[in-house]
Amino acid sequence: MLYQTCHLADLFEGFASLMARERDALCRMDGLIGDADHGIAMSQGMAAAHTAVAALGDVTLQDQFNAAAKGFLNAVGASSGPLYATAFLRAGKLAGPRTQMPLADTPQIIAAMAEGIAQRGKAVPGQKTMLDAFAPAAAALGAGSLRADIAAARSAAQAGAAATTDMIATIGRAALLGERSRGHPDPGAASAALLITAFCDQIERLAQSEDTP
Amino acid sequence: MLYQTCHLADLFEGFASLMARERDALCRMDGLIGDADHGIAMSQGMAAAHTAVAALGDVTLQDQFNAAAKGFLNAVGASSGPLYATAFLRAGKLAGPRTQMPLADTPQIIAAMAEGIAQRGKAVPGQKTMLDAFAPAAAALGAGSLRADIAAARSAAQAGAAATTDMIATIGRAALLGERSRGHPDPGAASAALLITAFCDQIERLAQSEDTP
Amino acid sequence: MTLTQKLINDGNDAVDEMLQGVLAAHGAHLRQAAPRAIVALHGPRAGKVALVIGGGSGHEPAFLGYVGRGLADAAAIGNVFASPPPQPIIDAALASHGGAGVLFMYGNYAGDVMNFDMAAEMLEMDGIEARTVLTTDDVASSPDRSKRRGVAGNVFIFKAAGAAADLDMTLDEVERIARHANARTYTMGVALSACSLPQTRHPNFDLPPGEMEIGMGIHGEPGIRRAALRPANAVVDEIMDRLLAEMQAARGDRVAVLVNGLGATPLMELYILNARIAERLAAEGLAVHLTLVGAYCTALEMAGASVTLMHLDDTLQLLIDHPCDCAMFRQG
Amino acid sequence: MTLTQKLINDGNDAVDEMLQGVLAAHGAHLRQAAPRAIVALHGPRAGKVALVIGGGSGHEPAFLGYVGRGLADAAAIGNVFASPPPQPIIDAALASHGGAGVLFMYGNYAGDVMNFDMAAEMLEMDGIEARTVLTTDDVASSPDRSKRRGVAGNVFIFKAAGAAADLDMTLDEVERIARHANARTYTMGVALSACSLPQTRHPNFDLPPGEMEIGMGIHGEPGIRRAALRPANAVVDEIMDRLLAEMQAARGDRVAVLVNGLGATPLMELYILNARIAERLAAEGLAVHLTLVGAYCTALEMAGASVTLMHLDDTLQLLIDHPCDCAMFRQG
Ligand SMILES: Nc1ncnc2c1ncn2[C@@H]1O[C@H](COP(=O)(O)OP(=O)(O)O)[C@@H](O)[C@H]1O
Ligand SMILES: Nc1ncnc2c1ncn2[C@@H]1O[C@H](COP(=O)(O)OP(=O)(O)O)[C@@H](O)[C@H]1O
Ligand SMILES: [Mg+2]
Ligand SMILES: [Mg+2]
Ligand SMILES: [Mg+2]
Ligand SMILES: [Mg+2]
Repeated sequence: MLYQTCHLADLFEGFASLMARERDALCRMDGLIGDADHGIAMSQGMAAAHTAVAALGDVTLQDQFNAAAKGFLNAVGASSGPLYATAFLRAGKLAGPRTQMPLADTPQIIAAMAEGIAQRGKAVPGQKTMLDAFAPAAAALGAGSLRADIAAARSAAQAGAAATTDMIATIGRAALLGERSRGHPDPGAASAALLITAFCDQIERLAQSEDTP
Repeated sequence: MLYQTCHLADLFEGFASLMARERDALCRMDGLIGDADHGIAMSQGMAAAHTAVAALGDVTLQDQFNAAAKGFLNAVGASSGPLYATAFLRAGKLAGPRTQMPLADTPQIIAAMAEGIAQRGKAVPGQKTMLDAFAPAAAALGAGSLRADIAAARSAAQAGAAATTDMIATIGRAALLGERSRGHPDPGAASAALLITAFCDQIERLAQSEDTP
Repeated sequence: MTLTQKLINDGNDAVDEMLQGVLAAHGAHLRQAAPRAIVALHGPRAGKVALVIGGGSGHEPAFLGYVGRGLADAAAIGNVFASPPPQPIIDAALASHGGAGVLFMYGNYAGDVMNFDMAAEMLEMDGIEARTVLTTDDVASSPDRSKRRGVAGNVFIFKAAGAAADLDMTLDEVERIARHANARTYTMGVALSACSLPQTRHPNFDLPPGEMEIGMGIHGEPGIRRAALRPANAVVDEIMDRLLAEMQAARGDRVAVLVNGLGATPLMELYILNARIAERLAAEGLAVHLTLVGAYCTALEMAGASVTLMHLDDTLQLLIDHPCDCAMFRQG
Repeated sequence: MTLTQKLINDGNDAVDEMLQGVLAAHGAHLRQAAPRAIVALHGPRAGKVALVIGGGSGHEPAFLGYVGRGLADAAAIGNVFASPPPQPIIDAALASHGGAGVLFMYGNYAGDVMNFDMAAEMLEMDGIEARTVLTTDDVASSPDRSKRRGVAGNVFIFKAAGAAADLDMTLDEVERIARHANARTYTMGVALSACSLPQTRHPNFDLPPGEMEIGMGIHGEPGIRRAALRPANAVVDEIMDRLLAEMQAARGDRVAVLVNGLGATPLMELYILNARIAERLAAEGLAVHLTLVGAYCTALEMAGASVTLMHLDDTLQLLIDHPCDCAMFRQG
């Protein structure tokens, strides 16, 4: 089974509608420790990424990721813009200039994104950021089968996002809150867990359809 | 029985505490058809009038009224300032440069004030103003005894103020509302009715204490 | 009962403390001739008509922010939403007149008329001639121009008269120009929230969420009607339809525009309004000579905005462009 | 759920429509070099360091109101409360650089740092040197100066750097002055209400009536603590105690003061604050060289205020007095 450009295009379409749906909830979350706009950044960013990807003709996976990066970044700015743009650029590098990649390799997209975010944000796990969803998900990979990897990454992302509630932010806008940042989940981790979940769900579906031809 | 400067000083003290008490209710009333400040104007004005009168030494009734006029006007401005200042000046002219006046003549103070207001405001009854309390009270005078006059003036002021609810304002700030001014009492008439009532109550008490020496 | 959140001390001291803060900030522009009379340091001069403006407080930067060289010479300061009494008006006139007469200009409100008229009578006894021009720019307040309220259009109208006085025109000329400026200035506003007097800290009217008051005055006086809050462009269209119908301008005519915030409405919203205003004016073939955007004539912390159009002619354009240097407003 | 009352159209269009309104009003000062890059008509010139500022929208008149001769040459405009992406920053730099280098100045926020840094890297590839000075004036935001947020003090800090650039100083000098100006500028604020993003129209935090947030950031970021709303003088005293302790000035030193409204707080309140600020400064023996009072750096329609002190020396005083002519700010 191969992961093709049509699958990646679908993924971005899904990201866009997911973030539109979660926009207000993410804004409320950001309001508690930040500036209440994370839902707007993510929904605008993913809408732009989706539009950019959908507008492409006959292209490679890397072209798609690059277009998504540029679309997201230019629509959003903010913190999320450079972070997701860099994540997508790294994912594009991993996918490479080809129109399809083995399904079994797709979990590494999560790892590539995690690296991009860590590098752009100069962040490490435990600082109460989106990296606390991406890094555990990346770390959960490589254990066994594709199915196991995907399941492990998904639950690690969700657990990681949940765990941010008890963290004190030490980077980003919320860092200045110190102790007052504790007790609230990080909105960037929450949106990241949603996106990783959607990605894992897609891979799982594709793997299933392979099993049952 | 004579109405003396100590009685007039008491009256202004009473006016001041009455308007302080009614401040917020009068503001709310003014909010519906005006600018929500009538209670503030009346409480500040009467407080200043009281202070000015209380500060006087050995003076005449006219001096007291003149001081009240000046104190009220300078503290307030607004519509109420010139209107009450003129009313007090007219009352002072009536009372004259003497330290006391016959109690039986005191109801004419209401008439003098009504004239002053009508002249300063270029107003006639029926326009939904404080004159709709003062003018009926003044018109009710002269029927018979002091007691009867006072009782008649008081109920005429109260009825007059109540009747403003059904009027359309044709002068002052509320005039621009047209039909929308109907259904709400005029705050200036309401405060006027309270003041006239307090004045009538005082005269009545003094008349009573004359009866029961 | 919830009290409106305000950064004040005792509400009764608000106006005087404000003046103290104004004088502390603007000692290079203003001086206090009397407790409630503020005079331009570089405004009044011998032989010049003195322009004295005034009105209630709570409209800042109106009125004291428009005192300065090239605009008003002095302002009389009232309590919040209350005309000043005659005394500060007299103080302002005495501190600024230069032997060429005094022009009183203020919004057309019953209280202001009574107090300024009393002041004018008293000044007459001192041999000082004080004339009066009322501003009546609020088109929503009455079909009868002479009964209308004066609102944000004050800024343009005062500006024109102040420039005329600064150009050493006679009292007759300044008065004529002031009337002319007023006659060609049109304002209409909408309120999105109430405001609260500092003493009561209680909203001066009820405006349910989702509604706006069209034609609201700058003291919270009810306007023409309540309506559901609509998108900015629809609000502008309603206002512009009315203003343009009143103004009766021909294609190619020039206007000055003031997009005024009532206190709590941020610049972002005012500029969004201006985007549509500019479109509407362009569609009419009208040339925009000057646009002011900001909180120029407020109603405490009321949310909302007004739009003013001044229908320029060569004289008014010259006067509007004439330099002025006030504590809160500069031009040229 | 009650939606915040706003005069806007589609919330997603708010920033672009605002820019349209700004350009319609200020065509004599500003031009649009790219959709989100605004450049001074009379600012940039050959051989002059280009000062490029920027940040999220919703802080108007910051940032675009400070673009003009003598102050910033260009501004990059982000979405509401969101750093602009690299592209408009690059557009602003390319449209304004005069061969003497570019100085980026903006508030110290993670998002802005990432976007401006990306822009600087890309400009470097085009052979354009862009340096960065972050503003960090919000004393309430961290004990560590380098981690602090940049808030209303921007006005003074940008002003000093813009004047240095206008005086044709080199990039090294302008950068040094910008750092110096930042190091001597101290701000602290309080919020009395939340604000709402145009897309959600939902308050970005809960502030129960009767309370205030001390040390609130200009995007509604929580501050130091919640407290009962106190009289203006007590609020000023808490702020001034902190600012004075940070500033460590000697008697006779000079300061510039900015009393800044966060959006919905009217001038009356700001001047009441200034009355007390002036008293406190006088008691410290400090001379007030300049006081600005108004909405200079806002958070949409948030109610509240901040106080900024710039600790002047001869250089900074000269630079603060240097003339500037921006669409929304003039000096000298
Ligand atoms: N340096 C960083 N590294 C990684 N993630 C970060 C960093 N700074 C912020 N974030 C993430 O960004 C999220 C905020 O995104 P968003 O609200 O869109 O931007 P902003 O803070 O500029 O408003 C935070 O919740 C956090 O997860
Ligand atoms: N021309 C007038 N003649 C008589 N009374 C008037 C006139 N104009 C206004 N009033 C009275 O003044 C009252 C308003 O007083 P106040 O609220 O103190 O003044 P303002 O309208 O200036 O705020 C009105 O309710 C009305 O009774
Ligand atoms: Mg955010
Ligand atoms: Mg009133
Ligand atoms: Mg009033
Ligand atoms: Mg943000």
